[in-house]
Amino acid sequence: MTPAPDRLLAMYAGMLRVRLFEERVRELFAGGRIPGFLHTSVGQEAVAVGVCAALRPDDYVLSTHRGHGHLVAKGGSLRGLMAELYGKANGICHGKGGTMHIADASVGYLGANGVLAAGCVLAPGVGLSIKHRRSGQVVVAFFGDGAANRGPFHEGVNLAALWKLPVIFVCENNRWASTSAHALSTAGGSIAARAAGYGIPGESIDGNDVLAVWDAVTRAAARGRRGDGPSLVEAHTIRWVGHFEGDPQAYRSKEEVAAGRRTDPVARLERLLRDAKVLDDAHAQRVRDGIVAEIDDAVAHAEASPLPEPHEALTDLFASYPWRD
Amino acid sequence: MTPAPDRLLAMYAGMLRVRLFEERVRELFAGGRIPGFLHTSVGQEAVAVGVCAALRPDDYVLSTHRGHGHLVAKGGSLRGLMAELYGKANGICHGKGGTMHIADASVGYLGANGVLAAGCVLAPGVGLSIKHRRSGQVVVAFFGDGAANRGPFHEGVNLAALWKLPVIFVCENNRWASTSAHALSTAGGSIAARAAGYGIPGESIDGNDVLAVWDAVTRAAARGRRGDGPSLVEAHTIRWVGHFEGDPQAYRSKEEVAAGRRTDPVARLERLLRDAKVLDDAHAQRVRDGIVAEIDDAVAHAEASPLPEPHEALTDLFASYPWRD
Amino acid sequence: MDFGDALNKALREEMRRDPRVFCIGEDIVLGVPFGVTKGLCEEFGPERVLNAPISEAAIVGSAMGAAMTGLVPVVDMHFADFVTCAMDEVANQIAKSRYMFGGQIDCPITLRMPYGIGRSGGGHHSNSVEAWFVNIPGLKLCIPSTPADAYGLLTTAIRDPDPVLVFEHRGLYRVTGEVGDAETLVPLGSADVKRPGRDVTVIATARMVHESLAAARRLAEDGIEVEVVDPRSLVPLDRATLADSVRRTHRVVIAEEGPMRGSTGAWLAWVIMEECFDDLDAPIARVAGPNVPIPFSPPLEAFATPKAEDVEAAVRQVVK
Amino acid sequence: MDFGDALNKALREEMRRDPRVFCIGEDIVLGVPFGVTKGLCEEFGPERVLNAPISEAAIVGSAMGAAMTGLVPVVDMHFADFVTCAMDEVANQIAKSRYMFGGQIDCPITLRMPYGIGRSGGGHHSNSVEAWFVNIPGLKLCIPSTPADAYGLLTTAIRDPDPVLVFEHRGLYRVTGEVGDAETLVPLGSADVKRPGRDVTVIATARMVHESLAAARRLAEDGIEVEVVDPRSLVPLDRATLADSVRRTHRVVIAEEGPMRGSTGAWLAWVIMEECFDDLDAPIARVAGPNVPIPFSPPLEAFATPKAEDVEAAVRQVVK
Ligand SMILES: Cc1ncc(C[n+]2csc(CCOP(=O)(O)OP(=O)(O)O)c2C)c(N)n1
Ligand SMILES: Cc1ncc(C[n+]2csc(CCOP(=O)(O)OP(=O)(O)O)c2C)c(N)n1
Ligand SMILES: [Mg+2]
Ligand SMILES: [Mg+2]
Repeated sequence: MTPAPDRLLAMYAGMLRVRLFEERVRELFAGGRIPGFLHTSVGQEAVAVGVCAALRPDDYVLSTHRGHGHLVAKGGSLRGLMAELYGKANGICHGKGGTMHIADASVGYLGANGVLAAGCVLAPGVGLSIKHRRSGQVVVAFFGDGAANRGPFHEGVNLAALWKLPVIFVCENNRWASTSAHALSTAGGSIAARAAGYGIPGESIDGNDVLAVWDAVTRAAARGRRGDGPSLVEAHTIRWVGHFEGDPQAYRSKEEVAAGRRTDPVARLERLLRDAKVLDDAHAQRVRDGIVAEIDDAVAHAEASPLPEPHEALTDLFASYPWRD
Repeated sequence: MTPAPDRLLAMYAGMLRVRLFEERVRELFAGGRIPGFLHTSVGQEAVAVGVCAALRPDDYVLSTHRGHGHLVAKGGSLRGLMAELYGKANGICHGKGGTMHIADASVGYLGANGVLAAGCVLAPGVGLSIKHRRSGQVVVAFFGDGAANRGPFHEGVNLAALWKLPVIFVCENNRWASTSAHALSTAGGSIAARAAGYGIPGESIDGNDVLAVWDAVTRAAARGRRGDGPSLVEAHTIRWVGHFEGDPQAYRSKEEVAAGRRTDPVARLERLLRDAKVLDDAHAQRVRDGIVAEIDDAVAHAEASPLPEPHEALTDLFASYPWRD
Repeated sequence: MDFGDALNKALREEMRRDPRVFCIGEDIVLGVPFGVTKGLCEEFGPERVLNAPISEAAIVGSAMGAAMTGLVPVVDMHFADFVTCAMDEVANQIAKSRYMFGGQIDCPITLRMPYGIGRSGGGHHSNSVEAWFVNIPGLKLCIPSTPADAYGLLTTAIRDPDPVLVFEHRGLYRVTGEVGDAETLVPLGSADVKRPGRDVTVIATARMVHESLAAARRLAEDGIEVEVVDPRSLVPLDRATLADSVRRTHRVVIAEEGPMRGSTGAWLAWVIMEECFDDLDAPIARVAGPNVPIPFSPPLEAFATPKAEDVEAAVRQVVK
Repeated sequence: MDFGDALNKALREEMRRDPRVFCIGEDIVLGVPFGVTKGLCEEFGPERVLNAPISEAAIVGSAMGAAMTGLVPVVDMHFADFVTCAMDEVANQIAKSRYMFGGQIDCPITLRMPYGIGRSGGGHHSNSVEAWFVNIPGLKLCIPSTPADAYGLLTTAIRDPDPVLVFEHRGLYRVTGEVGDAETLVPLGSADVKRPGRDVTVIATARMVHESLAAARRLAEDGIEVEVVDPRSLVPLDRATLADSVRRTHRVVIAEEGPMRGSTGAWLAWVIMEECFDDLDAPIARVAGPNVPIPFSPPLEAFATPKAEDVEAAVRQVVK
């Protein structure tokens, strides 16, 4: 199945938005404007966008330490996100979360996570509440190839499969977990293959092909909404940049990244759209200009926003507040 | 492959020893002689004995909350074990461990465990030390069908497979985890099938057939000693008794247990031995009498032994001792 | 009504009152091993009384996922000892999410934590771990000693919009007492004077409340009047009631079951120091377990179990 | 030599001395993120410097399996925050096995715990969790503040036949100082007076030792002489050195980075009360973090970070 041209264009714009956003964030970090331990998703845009394009606006996403792209793709406000990355008072989390712990409930983005694979066990519970409300939603749990080796992956997949919960486990396999190669972390080599042990579909796909991602997740979402239970999608992709900003990347060759760049998911869809005459130079420029303007606006907003007052560190802990302790 | 008659006889005696030991323990518990939360392995003898018969004396075993049978089968002293179950000062753990936390280092029995699946992550480390010492040993990690749903199963199997460690993961699938049926806990239904996801052999066997267990573990041990890595063996068996002593077993039918008893692994091997003329009435009686005498001796020893002095609660915590804290 | 039944009553009433409330845990349909959840599945069905596989991380984690999206889970930890198997979910996820997310998402979870020494449970089924959670910002924590408090606190915990851990001493499940018919809630942060007395304040939790009351009865025979104060919730803590008592008695004993070192008792001693340093006529005395795991054998286990006579001895020391 | 290099030196020397010693953890071959294990793989090979998958339970658990059967593992927890993912292995397995097994099996494990606030790490990469482990019998725990202590304590920890947790504040890795050439071990249970003074005793750990020294310098200008005592190991604790100082100064401030409630500082306050109640001329003051997770934004993070000025204010309060 191929989506209609306008949806393809939306995916193209979506990937470009993630790409340009992350590149701007990298610059801002390098320029000392953004604090924290920063992990960006440059090169992995097709996964974030392919997944979110296959979801309804009210579907949920549980994200990772490398989560900006997921939030941008899910439709989160760039202003809220950028201000949060800056640690500003009007960031979406009032500056308390930052890059690794951001959430945007308004678009169903239930949180980045500084603990790997944490989302894998939260997801079945989101599935339970979806079932309870009979809302027909689904929830996506993103996790990396490295994170797949943690216990919560096993417990979460088993529980979701057992109770036929509407969960889509999406592994972003970018071949590396920080300095550790996928092949040296994952016995058997395939994460998708582990699905069989739980009696659920497990698919290994080209995560640099946004249509392949969209297709797999569309089917997984339909399955979830039908009440047939979870799916596991392993999307192979490449992280173009360091594990974190500042990573000297001594563990991998320059050629690997160069090869990765040749599979650029944004350029790939752009070629397809141009070949199909859906996109031309002028149109592409308009799309890009629009996105750049959005990002400029988000940056200007973040720059202009105040930092939180120090004592605001004491708010937001509990819903029933205040009390002395 | 079938073992020689003397080995078959040893397995027969081994299973009978476990059976009679556990039945005596149940009586003693009912009579108030043994304290604690007691889980016995009546009906599951073929797994303990089949596994241990395939091991060398210096191989290691990591056990579970239902571990008496494993220790008896591994050759642990009945006196030390029984005195420990009584909580006596000369129990193998000086009364500190008891039924769920007993160990006997002298026979490589590295501990029962009150935490389910805990052994699954200890095992790879034992494998590491075996590899370091080039000793050619293997280590068995026992765990139940219920425990297989915990994260450490996943992490331990992955690590052992990745590093080709000499570990044998033995799942005692007795269909129940306390009140919870296997089918309602384990997505996909098969624990053995999960091995494929890690690229290691996973075998589902009749755990009431001591020879099938022996055979599977003999092959797994050979594989481990060769340096080819771990194996997973799922042994299907039946727990004849309650989950713990005192369990009213409201969750299962009397017929299920009755059917289980018809697959009695001890009677089954006895029949085979009798058919092969390796065992006759007189011989069988001698074997039984010998075991009963051993158990009587262990009970007499335990009964006669002193309880620990209360303040001995303060010893054994650290190797470098004492210090005020 | 016994303590276990009081908890069952709280669960049943809250599940009737609010369809979002559900229970999840191991063996809870039959209510094994302590009977607290017995009969709930018959009334509310298996969709609201979820027997989970042995997957503590997924049980606690999925409770959080459900809580973040509109449900109100009550988790049965089976034994509090096994919270170790879901420690990240409690300490890093449940405790922190509302704060890190700037208050966007509530996390109304109740974690029922059956804990404590008894009947030779041994090293993996006997521990007092509440001190760890007192040290984790973002969690509320209560610890009832009577059926009425068990009922009142569990009800409050379930209705609270934040995560609350309820420590239920497993030696108390069969203790009986009055439980009001109407909703007799016990708010978090309200200590209770279980026995008034003018000479010494004994601050005690859970089982140690009963041991302290027994000690108080014996001491009364010698004319020593002990006031037994039960904080009932540790987070938030009712400092005012504790301090008020100490300002009257000027002498303090703190009694808990967990190990002496780095425990809640040590922290409560600090709180008393902070509130009432100048009111103290004698050093605070503490009753707690020795710094060892809980041993199996009855005489060893008894040695590791703080009892009425330990409280009595401590009181005699502070009034000397 | 800096703190990180001192730790590296200890690891290197112990691995040379004892072929049973090995390191295990995530990304330790390249020594990411703090560089402590850098270069070890080049010298000792990948069989003794094990880059593990992201499997904290299996990393810590397998360290224990190896320790039980003859090896001497040193685990790199990456960030102490993630010990939550191996909590059962630490709290129920490593801490308890020797005791439960009646002393049959030793467990010589070192857990290196990089911890602490800094550089907007946020809620999952900044926590002080040492209080939990002080409360778990069966674990030893040390917490160096200088390169020399880091070297001396880590060496001692590796040689110790019991499990030892070494809390390494990640803000200290680039702090420099003298490290003896020969083996200058620091025994567990020996506190160190980092600065002598007659007026107030400040008991501080890790980064707070440096903050306290800075405060002491400022206070000296006003004629207030602060004695800074670093316990260096929390279990065992050198009560004698702490008490000795307090008996001279009669005034105490306890400074730590973790949250105020139920922390090691609260427990240390209790210890001082127990040892020196009658020597105290003023209530003990405490400096610690507020009871919230660690926020991301720099001004919020700074607010949550106890600093020299907080120590200074606390000292001024107790000398008032
Ligand atoms: C439980 C846990 N362990 C370790 C870390 C430290 N850490 C952060 S990212 C990372 C690598 C993650 O690899 P992967 O899951 O493949 O995701 P990627 O970074 O490649 O997107 C590690 C080890 C962590 N955050 N959480
Ligand atoms: C981590 C953990 N969770 C829960 C328990 C409580 N518990 C003890 S035995 C048991 C059932 C175990 O089932 P299984 O693994 O199949 O072993 P079996 O009892 O059938 O031998 C449970 C839930 C425990 N001991 N440890
Ligand atoms: Mg990766
Ligand atoms: Mg079972």
